[in-house]
Amino acid sequence: MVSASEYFGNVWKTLSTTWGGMKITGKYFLQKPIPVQYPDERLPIPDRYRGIHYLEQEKCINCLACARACPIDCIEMDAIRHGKELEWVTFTLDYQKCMFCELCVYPCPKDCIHMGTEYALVTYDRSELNYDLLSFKGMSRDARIRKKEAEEKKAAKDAAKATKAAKAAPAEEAPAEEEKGEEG
Amino acid sequence: MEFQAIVDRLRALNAPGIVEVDEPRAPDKETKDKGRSGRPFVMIEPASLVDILHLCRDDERLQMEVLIDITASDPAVDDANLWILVELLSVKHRHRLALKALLPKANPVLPSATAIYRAAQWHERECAEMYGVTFEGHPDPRNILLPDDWVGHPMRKDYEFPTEYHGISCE
Amino acid sequence: MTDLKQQHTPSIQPSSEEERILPSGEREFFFDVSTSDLEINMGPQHPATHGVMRVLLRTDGELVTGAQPHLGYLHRCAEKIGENVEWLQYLPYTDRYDYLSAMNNNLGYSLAVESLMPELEIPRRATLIRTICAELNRIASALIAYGTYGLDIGAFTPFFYAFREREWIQALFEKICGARLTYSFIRIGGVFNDAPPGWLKEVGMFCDVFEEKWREYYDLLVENHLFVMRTKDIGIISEEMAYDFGLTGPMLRGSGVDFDLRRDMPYMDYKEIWDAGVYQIPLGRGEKGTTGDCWDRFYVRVQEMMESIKIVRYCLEVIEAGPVIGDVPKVIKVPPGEGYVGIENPRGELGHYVHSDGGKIAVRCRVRAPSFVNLAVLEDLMPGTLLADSVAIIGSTDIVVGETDR
Amino acid sequence: MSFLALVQDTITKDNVMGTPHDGGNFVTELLAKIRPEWLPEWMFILTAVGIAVGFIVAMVSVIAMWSVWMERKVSGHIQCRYGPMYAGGWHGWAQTLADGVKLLLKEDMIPKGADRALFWLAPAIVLAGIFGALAAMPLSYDWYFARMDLGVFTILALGSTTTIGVVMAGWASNSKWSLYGAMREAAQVVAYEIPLGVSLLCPLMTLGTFSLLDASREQATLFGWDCGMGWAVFTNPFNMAAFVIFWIAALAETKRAPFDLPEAESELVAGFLTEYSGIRWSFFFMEEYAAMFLMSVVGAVFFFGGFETPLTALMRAADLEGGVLYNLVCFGTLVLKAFAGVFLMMWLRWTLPRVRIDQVMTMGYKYLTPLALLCVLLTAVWEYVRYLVVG
Repeated sequence: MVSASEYFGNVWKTLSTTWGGMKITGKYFLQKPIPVQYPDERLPIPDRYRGIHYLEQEKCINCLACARACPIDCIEMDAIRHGKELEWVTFTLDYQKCMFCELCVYPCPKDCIHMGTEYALVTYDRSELNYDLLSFKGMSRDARIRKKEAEEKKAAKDAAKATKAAKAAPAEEAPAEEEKGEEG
Repeated sequence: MEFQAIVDRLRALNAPGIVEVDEPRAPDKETKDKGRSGRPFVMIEPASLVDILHLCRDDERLQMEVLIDITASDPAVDDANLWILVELLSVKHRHRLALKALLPKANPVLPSATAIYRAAQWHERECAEMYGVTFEGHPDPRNILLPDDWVGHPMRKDYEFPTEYHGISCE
Repeated sequence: MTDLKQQHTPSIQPSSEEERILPSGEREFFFDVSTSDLEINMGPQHPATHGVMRVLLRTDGELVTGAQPHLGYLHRCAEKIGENVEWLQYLPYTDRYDYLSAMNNNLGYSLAVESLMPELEIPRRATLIRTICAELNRIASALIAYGTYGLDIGAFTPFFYAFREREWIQALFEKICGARLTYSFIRIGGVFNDAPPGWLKEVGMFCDVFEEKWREYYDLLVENHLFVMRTKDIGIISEEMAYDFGLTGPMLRGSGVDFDLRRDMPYMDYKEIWDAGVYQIPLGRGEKGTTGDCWDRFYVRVQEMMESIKIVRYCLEVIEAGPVIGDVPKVIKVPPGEGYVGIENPRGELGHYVHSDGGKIAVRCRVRAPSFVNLAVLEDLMPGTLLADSVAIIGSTDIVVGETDR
Repeated sequence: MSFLALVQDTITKDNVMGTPHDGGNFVTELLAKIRPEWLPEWMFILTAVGIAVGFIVAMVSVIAMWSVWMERKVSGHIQCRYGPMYAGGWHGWAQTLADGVKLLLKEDMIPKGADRALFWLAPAIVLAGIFGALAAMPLSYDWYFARMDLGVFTILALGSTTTIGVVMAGWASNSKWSLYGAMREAAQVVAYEIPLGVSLLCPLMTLGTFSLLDASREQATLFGWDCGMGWAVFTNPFNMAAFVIFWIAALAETKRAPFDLPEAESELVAGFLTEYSGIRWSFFFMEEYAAMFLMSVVGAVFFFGGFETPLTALMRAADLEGGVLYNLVCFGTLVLKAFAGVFLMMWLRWTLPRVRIDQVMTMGYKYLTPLALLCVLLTAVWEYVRYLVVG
């Protein structure tokens, strides 16, 4: 049983607090909405935004510091050193794995990997999320020809060595072939 | 109360099964001891865990009303023991106590603390599925986070990851 | 609680046709209707389970007679990962168990690791920025709790108002660390970045605006009579029950227990802030119903927002220029040791037990998740309530499933 | 021919309930003017029926489409956001159209365990009820489908048949959540029919008629002065209280928040709608919005003057009564008042939390019903005193 005061108190409380709430919602109904209409207008992105990485490739020395710092090993990098020049084989970042923690940015000795302000990662295929961060291969044409010649020479030498080794001991054949495969 | 006072109190109450006190120590170069940092523990016998918990909860000067955590740790693959870690909190006296017990991996059986703290129920279920510790007298010894048919105890250091689960390849 | 099947007792025992002869000599037939309780699967995809949690409900009409939470749908092996990655590399993973209060998780983990590194000194500015971020994140988390609780009860609009302010907090975090949800900002030894210019001033502006808006939240939902009727005297957790289930945080304070790790076991600079008399600990006092009911817990969370604002304001006053990170190497090697540090997460005591053998990788990285512990109380709270109350009770525990399952 | 004769009687002599009146259904009246000589009688009747039915169907669709768009905009602006903004250009006016097309094109799914016949029938029954109720709604003083002396009873009776459809839908879905929704709906409607009817008795006593047209006409005069402001809520203070009760009961009848327990999305997933999808699902929504509109019409007619505003009084003074313009103004007035009611329903929905089922019952039986009865008593006293004083 409820007493009469409680009974009418309940009625009064319900109506008054409902009206109190309606005043607030009514106030906002008359105000201008806050959101921005996304594709047409966009909010400014702060400088420190952790979006898709970009690489200052000319500075990079292929030290693997970022790849080692990555908690999920999503950075893969490989380059061939020719004196002072680097020929890049690969520098990919797998955004299927990446969790945008920025841990790869801090250890870089040359301060060359950054997180950009680009954030849209829309693809039709998951494999496209394995981004290539390289903008150029890092060698002039002459250097590439010279390098190719040197490589061919070396490959020929290795092949000769390998055939010699194969003749000498057939058991060692397998590792020799593996070596060749790696260089190729 | 400070840690030392708690230990003294426990000793004064003749708490069963207290082995020693595991306190942090500075590194010593002569004995090539790397030292240990962190917090102090009271080492206890696993069999007397329930009695000590009972004591800790009911003694008016300790009054550990809240069981914060029961968990285990597997220090290394070749270590013969699991470490059982229990964390207690006294809301009234605002102090903590950590207990540690060494439990042989060969036969990890521990009495369940569910009767003393209901909070132990889920912690023990998790500990049981992850480390393979059997809690005797647990009212509901099912897996809690893992599926019911999971094989092995994943948090053990010697756990081998399965290559497939119900025909789904996990490689 | 044992298996639901074993407990199953139909409300009316089935029986065959029965013939009785009344004293007057008339014959009376009874056709007892055989009824049984209905078992309903609430979840894993249900709007009220706040993620992927499953509660097996046994109901007799609208009355819930039994409930059993089933976890593990979001289990991501956070603790096992901690044993496989370096100390600093585990930091992004800490963001992900309680994704609504990632700053506090970062903080808890960092403090736990720092407790093993006695030589490490944390600069004062770093500590203050940590405090500001942790408290702002506490507000953001409480805003979610406020909004989603309204949603559970059926009020849609408070959710959007709460998100409006939360967006601002997220924008603030975006400015200081670049992420909106998984910050990885508070790191071992300090914080990653110093606050950008003007950031602290904007935090002050936020505090001013928030105080106004908070009043509206209060009038719109907390004081609303329909809301009060829905939440009072529901899911009552007594003091003893709270102790027994190991509840911490707002769940414990909702039951009227005056305990807050920030004050009672101070970490960082909370002792100084408490001594300065900046904040109070809001407690559930049974203002609308019984102490420890859903309304009390909700009330504590809403009040805590204002206390956090006061702490932030104090930190903004005393903050000075200086370094923001201690002397930490790039690859952290933690001296051997074991430590446990519990901090006051928005949901309770977030404990990290870390065990190092002196190497680059942890031996054990245990997370004592408050949601996991707080959820256990459901089994006892649910029986005897109505179906709609069960939703209110789940909401009032304010769980984050990422944390219960880790 | 007996059925057609009945239909003919219904349309031409408009004596669905009560005594026949002068004048006829406005559709037949309009058609009679352009009826060619050679058209046989039965064809004429069928055409008239077809046009009337088409008109009501179109009305329900337009009301539902406009209300859905309005709901989205109102909720959006209350929640500090815009709501639909793109479809159609100006503030997303065509959003509901686009949604309707999408719903039409969706796969028609019936769960495996469902009772197919009932599952199929439920939306039809829900819609049939609301169509019937809408037919009793006058559009203006001279425009109406059927002039009924007991119009308000017809509307309430036909309007609550939708409950049967909802319960059917919940049962046929073979889902536990749906069943809960259906049971809640049944309990709720039974509880709130009483206060709804009883609270309506207050203005009925004040106005002295059950007919919507007469009720509206009654409210034209305030203290004998034809100013269009003699609304029931002004002439009798207890009618205001009765209106609050009526409104709360109407919210429960139309299962709008805070009484949206049958679908209670945070508790019952979507209640009786859980298993419905596509165009079938949208039928339930059409019903909901049409019912909201209808309840608002009843509220507007019996409490807030129906077609009457000072404007209509002015037009009467200018001797424009009976003309197309006058009827249009009357129609517009009613629609505006009704949509003001719909807006109030939306405003309440986006403000309040949901009520629990036992509180729904408590509120219905323990609060609204006695208070409504009290209102009836006080209104009766007031009216008697007024009769003694004014005469």
